[in-house]
Amino acid sequence: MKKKIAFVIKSLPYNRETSRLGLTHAIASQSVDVYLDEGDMIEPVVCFIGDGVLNCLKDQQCMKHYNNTSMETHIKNALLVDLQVYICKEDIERFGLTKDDIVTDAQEIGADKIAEIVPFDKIQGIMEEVDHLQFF
Amino acid sequence: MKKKIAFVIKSLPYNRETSRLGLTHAIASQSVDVYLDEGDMIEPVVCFIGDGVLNCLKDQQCMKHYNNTSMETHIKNALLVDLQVYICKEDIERFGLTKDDIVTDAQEIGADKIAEIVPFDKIQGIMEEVDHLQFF
Amino acid sequence: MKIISFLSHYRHGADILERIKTTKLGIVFVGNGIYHVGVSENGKPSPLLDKKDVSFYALIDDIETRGFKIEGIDKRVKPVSYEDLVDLIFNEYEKVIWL
Amino acid sequence: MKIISFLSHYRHGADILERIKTTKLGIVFVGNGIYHVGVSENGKPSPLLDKKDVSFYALIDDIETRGFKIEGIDKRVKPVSYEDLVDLIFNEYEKVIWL
Amino acid sequence: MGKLTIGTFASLVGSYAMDFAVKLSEAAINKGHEVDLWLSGNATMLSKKGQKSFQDYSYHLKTIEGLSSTGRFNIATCDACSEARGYHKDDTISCCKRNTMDWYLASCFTADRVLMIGGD
Amino acid sequence: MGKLTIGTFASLVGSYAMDFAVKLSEAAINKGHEVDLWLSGNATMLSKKGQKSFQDYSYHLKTIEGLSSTGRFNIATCDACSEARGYHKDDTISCCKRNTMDWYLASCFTADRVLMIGGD
Repeated sequence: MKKKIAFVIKSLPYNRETSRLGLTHAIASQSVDVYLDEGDMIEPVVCFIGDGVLNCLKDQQCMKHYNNTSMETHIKNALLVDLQVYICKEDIERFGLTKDDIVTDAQEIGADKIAEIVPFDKIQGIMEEVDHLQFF
Repeated sequence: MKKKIAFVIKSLPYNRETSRLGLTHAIASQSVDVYLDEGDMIEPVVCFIGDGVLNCLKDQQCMKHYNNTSMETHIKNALLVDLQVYICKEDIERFGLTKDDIVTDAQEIGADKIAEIVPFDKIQGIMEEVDHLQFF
Repeated sequence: MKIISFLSHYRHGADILERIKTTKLGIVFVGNGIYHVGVSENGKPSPLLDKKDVSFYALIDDIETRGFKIEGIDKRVKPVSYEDLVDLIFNEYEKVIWL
Repeated sequence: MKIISFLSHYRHGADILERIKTTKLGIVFVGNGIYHVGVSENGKPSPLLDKKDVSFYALIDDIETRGFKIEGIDKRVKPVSYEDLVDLIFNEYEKVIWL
Repeated sequence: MGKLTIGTFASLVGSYAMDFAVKLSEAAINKGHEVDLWLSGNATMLSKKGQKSFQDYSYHLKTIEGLSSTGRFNIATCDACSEARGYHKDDTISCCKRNTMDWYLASCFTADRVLMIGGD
Repeated sequence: MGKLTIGTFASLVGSYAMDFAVKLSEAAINKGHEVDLWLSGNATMLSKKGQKSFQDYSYHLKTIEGLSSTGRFNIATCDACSEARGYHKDDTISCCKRNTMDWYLASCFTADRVLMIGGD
């Protein structure tokens, strides 16, 4: 059996652990098999909406200044393990950002997966379709 | 020598430790003498402004439900040790509250001091006059 | 989609509820979300309470913790206990979110 | 009263600055306050930057941490280092607050 | 009867979100449901041994032990989040497991309802 | 040269307010000033022995030890706030004192500048 879980990240990065924990919990789905029966699986979907899309800015230099993994790197790690990542188009536009400002791939670390910038309606559809919904 | 310190509480109670720590730090001024030279002293002033005035509502039942001291009780303790407490009149009114809704005395535990509801201008004056200003 | 949503802040968190489409929506005021039902600002109750087709609840423990009386909160809102919340979560809604 | 004020949030904290009267006011954007100088929302820069007679600063480490370039931030704002902040605190202002 | 999985990363003191998580767990257990409670981030503070009960601070140890004794309540804390804060295995209250985050996801798999309670 | 007193109750991880407090202290010390750093509330987490350094988490132990060695940096943590969280005296990093809140007020008395950094 497959269960779908959406990790919806609506919080700004960096003044809480919130958005980072959203991603690390989603990524943990990659090793959940040890706890599940043969054939059972969890399919995580990560969605960035509202202020949460600011987690997806390129060139975050958190490691340089604070010796911490940036949210950019966490998103790349999520793509590397083939997580489905959606970023809300309307919110990107509201902040005057374009696709070029946003992390959508992690080819340099060998990830095939691409983060998709999609209308909120698509994210609404995902929220309806999943078994469990978690907001971060 | 006397140094005046204002503890300005602008945060709502209960979803952070913020406002409680403002009061407990102010109350700690009562035992600071051990660290100071003879004749030196700290005079604390506590001011509630903005959303912070909601710390001053009467009948907070935090002990009944969460087994924690309420902000109401902390304010009474501050009055008991003769701290000067000011509450912003404009903010009280903005929330549709009156003097009757607000903790202004702690006679039942033997406090002589009264918390005063004052215009913001008065609090502005205190902020100007003190040596150090701390926001909570 | 039947969602029960916990709102634990007064000054933020509610905007997302304007965007999600639901077939059934419950909003539970908990923590400092209680100020939405306890105070009016500049004479106006929280605009959140004008939202149509929503069931509003407020946690009794958190109402009283903040110095409000159960009978004093906005009439559109139903006071509930932790026990009531368990029933709402399991019986009335399918997805549960915390804002 | 000469106040240097650190603003560490994007969505709240700034309202208090509208009320305090100062003879000299510095606002330092730190932490998530950086979004005030890094992004425009609906095409408009943060209204906070329209405040008159204020010196605006933004912490370089926090600008870059969030993915912005120093040369890309609003022109009314001076990028500063932690070392600069120490000098501002001791030499330019008398009282220091964190919002 | 159903199973409720609660995740939280709220700190022990201050936000009352942890108090909410514990009281909701208690109410669900009392109604006969199963509850899994997952602690990550600052919520790992709840798993720290040796907390003292003061009236200014939330204190849940006795409640949690009581819930565990029903056999229908599991509590686990994130191992890495704990280590980063200096809480080692031998410093964890006895009713609380230490696991990686996939424990929580597995718990979600079998849960009827999931509530992730955000930070402070 | 002056004296800066910094108080904070931000938690170790997540808000970066603690990182700010430590980096500001470091910059002030490097410029020849004195700094007192006071930890209360969740900020007492900084004083906990045995924290591990991971890339996802803030880690300041080495910096603090270096600052202390200058003789111009004092760091103290709130005793009651620590006990409530289960951090006992023998679990406190060696460069950090444990005091009641009046230590902080006394530090403010002799400070040229005071900055109280709020919670997370």
